[in-house]
Amino acid sequence: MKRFLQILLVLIFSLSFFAATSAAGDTVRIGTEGAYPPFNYTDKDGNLKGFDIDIAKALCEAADMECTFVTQSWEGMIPALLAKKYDAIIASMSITEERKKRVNFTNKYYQTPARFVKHEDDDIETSEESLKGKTVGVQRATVSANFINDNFGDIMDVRSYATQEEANMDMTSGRLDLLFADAVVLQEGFLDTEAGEDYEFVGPGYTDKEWFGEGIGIAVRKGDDDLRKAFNKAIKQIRKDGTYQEINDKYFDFDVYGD
Amino acid sequence: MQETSVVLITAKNLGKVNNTTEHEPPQAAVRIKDLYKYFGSLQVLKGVSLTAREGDVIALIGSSGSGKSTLLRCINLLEIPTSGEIHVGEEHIRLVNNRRKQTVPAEHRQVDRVRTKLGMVFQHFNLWSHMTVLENVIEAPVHVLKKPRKEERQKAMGHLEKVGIADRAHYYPAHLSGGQKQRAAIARALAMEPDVMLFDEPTSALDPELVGEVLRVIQDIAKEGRTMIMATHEMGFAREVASHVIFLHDGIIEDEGAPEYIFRKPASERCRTFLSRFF
Amino acid sequence: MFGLEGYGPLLLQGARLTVYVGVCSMAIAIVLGLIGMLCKISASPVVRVLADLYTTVIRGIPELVLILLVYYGAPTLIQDISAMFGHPVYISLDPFISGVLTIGFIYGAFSTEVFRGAYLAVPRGQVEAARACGMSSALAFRRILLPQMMRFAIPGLGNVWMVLIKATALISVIQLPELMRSADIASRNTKKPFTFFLAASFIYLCITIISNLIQQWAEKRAERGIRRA
Amino acid sequence: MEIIVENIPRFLNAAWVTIQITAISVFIGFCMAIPLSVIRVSIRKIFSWPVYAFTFYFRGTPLLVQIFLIYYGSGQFQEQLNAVGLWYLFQSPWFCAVLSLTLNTAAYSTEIFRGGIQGVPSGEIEAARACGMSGVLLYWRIIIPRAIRIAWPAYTNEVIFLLQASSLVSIITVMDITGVAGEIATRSFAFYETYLFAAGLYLVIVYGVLWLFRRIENRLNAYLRAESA
Repeated sequence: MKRFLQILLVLIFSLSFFAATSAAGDTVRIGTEGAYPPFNYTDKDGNLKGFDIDIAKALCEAADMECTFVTQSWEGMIPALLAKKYDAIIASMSITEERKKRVNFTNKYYQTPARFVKHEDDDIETSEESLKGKTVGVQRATVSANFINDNFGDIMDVRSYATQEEANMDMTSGRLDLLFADAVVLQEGFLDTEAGEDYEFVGPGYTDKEWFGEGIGIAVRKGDDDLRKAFNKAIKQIRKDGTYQEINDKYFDFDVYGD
Repeated sequence: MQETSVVLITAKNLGKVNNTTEHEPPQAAVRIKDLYKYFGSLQVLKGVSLTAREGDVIALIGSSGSGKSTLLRCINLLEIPTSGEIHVGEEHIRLVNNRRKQTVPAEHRQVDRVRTKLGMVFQHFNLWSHMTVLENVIEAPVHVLKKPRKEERQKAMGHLEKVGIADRAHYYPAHLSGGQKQRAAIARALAMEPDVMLFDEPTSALDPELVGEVLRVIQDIAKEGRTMIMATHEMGFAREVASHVIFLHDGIIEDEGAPEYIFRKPASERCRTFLSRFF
Repeated sequence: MFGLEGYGPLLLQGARLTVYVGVCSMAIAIVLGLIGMLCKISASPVVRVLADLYTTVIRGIPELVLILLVYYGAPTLIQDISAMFGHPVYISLDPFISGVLTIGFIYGAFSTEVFRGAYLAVPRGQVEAARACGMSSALAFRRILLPQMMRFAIPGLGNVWMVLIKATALISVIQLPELMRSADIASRNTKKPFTFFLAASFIYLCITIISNLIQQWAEKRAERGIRRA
Repeated sequence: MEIIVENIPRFLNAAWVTIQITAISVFIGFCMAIPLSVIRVSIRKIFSWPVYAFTFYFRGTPLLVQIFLIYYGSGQFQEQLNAVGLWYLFQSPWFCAVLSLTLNTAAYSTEIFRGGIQGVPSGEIEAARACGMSGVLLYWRIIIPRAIRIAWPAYTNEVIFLLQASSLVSIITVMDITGVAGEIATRSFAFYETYLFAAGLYLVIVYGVLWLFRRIENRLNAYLRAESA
């Protein structure tokens, strides 16, 4: 019986270490979510697509690195990075103080404000009395969710979804009065689609540094400074040589980099 | 087979018969005619006829598998006979064939009504195990006959007194001995104030030392002049208490008559062989 | 079924992964169940208490919480503990491994009870007779007890499998592209959640029906074994 | 650790949501299961078949699929539901959660009570018939009370399962224990602390419910207890 236990323990540990070590190598593994259109999403063949993915590929090429992608649920993004499941996160992650305690970020590779979306027939303003009692959908563990919880959590009914797409789905089915998320995500992933054609932005774009940080960056483990520097250099390079513009134009008709 | 219309000449019944003849012939409480019962291809009853007049105590004897229980269970329609007639009191229980050619009662209400007039005591007691003895006794009067609970409780205590287990009224069946269980079951049957009591081998599931207490109770009830039909293996008891004895063999009434006749010099050879095992 | 706007193959792929995950978890559950049973009948009270703790605690916590705990919590826990000793160890569990381990671990507790029941159903004289022939306890377990136990355990294990295969749907919350997750992806992309979740539910139903048939067959086989013996 | 202490009020609120959702589903499910189980044992196939189909579907597919089917799936029929005025209900994740849990437990309980009904000793039913009981009266006074007592241990298990399964409603934004734990964990990165605390909370509730149901069982089974008089 003791032997049984030993075998089992060895089995469990070998499995977990196998998981940890199998992917280690010279290639750079990039973690992304794959459920955040248009920045990253999965098509019907299971392939990853989107702005983040194209940017990641361009960066890898510019930095002359071999890259592979690993998908990961949003909530586990940072823990999995720390656990060396991949080496960098390119998944539209905002650079925030909270996250900086755990990981390091590159410079931003784009920056967009967060905004509310409402149905065009609804008469909602972003004043406190107008928002009172309304339901708003956000994606769990995002800067937008933190912002809403901290600023409107006591007057609004906040519903947290695992993915932005589920929140969008519930908006069209009428369960939500408002959505709150990154403006581009809402524009491309919702308002520009058939499902979102009766909806519109309302109120200003929010960019408070306290919640939204300095834009969207690439997260790497603390100590991986070489990788961070390589990415920073690559971002500069693709900005300069027009690759960034090319990708930008493929997805957006405005400059997503911000100022 | 002939119908039982024999005058019953036991000392006990003598007075009664004389009594009733002064007015009109005693009413048939239960009358059965040409009863057949098949279980699939197995023929259990092959044309049985029987009449129980008011006050009769009929004992059904015969070896296991002779059809005693089935006959008894046909009377209150726990088994549906394949063919034949059943009269209980004034009522003729109507049977019809359904689409699958099975015999079924024409009217279920009638069956329920008739059953309230027939008190049944089972071999295995069949007390409702989730109710106390008292609850068992008042259950049917209160919920079937819609009688007031309070009155029934008092009456039930009377019945339990009679069967000698009033002190066990608030026990659950699981805590009673076999004899006490069967006496409780008898009280339950009495509570319906039935016209006829049916006993399906009431003592054969009991330990020998418990048989006596149950038989005494049944005997007391018989003395009250209640109509009873009882399948039994207790020959001494049948001889002493019954007014009429029917010997069943292989689904047929082989012999019948007053206990003196059956137990002294039965015409049927089979009956004699059967009885020789007991005496 | 296959006209699901091109997502049919994705669903079927998911179904394959579901069955694969189910079989792997079941294997772990059976091994853990046997170990758990041996612990429960062990002579050492400490071992017995540990085994009791395993079954009572695991059966009292929702599967979803355990899956989240293992997937998100275990790596950070190990990190923090190892950091206390000065050498932070980073491990990562991919959804497949942590899902299979968690489900296997949970249903190991249920199998333990199944095996314990089966153990109690085998007459004591059987093992005594084996020991009387000079068999070691390990040998008697392997040759006498285990084969007889399996007969009693099959129906119970069948039930564990039925619950387990449905529980694998929970692994979708940690992004393993099994059937449920595939249906989720398809329904989001097409905005037809009802269609795809209904389709997925019918695939689960098929798996259930087939499992049922296999269980009946296995039980019959086990019965036949008895008669032959 | 401070994170847990800070959030204890939120956790207690969430525990109340978990208990509330489970209790309501168990209650309605029980009320549905009793008549359904009676229909299920009906000889007439026209009546028993739909019930069988219902229990087969809800027992054969994962609860997660059922929840998604009802919550996201209903969105696909928003207009039709709106037309009959039901959308108001389906709009609420709380309602969808309770609806799916109710249907799920009703299906499992129906089969459990069916087993109970079939386990009522035939002699007791005969005795009732011999007293002239039939139909509703026979079921209401004799068969169902007995069947519930027979099925109670199995039913207790079902309630415990449902309590744990209620953790799935967190996936459709209901803030039960698992939902709150998820939110606190992802924001603070204190994964194992929060999930372990949530697991502990479930353990307490599960064994509390178990204790309650054992007491009810003792009450119901008074007729089997040794007499202390």
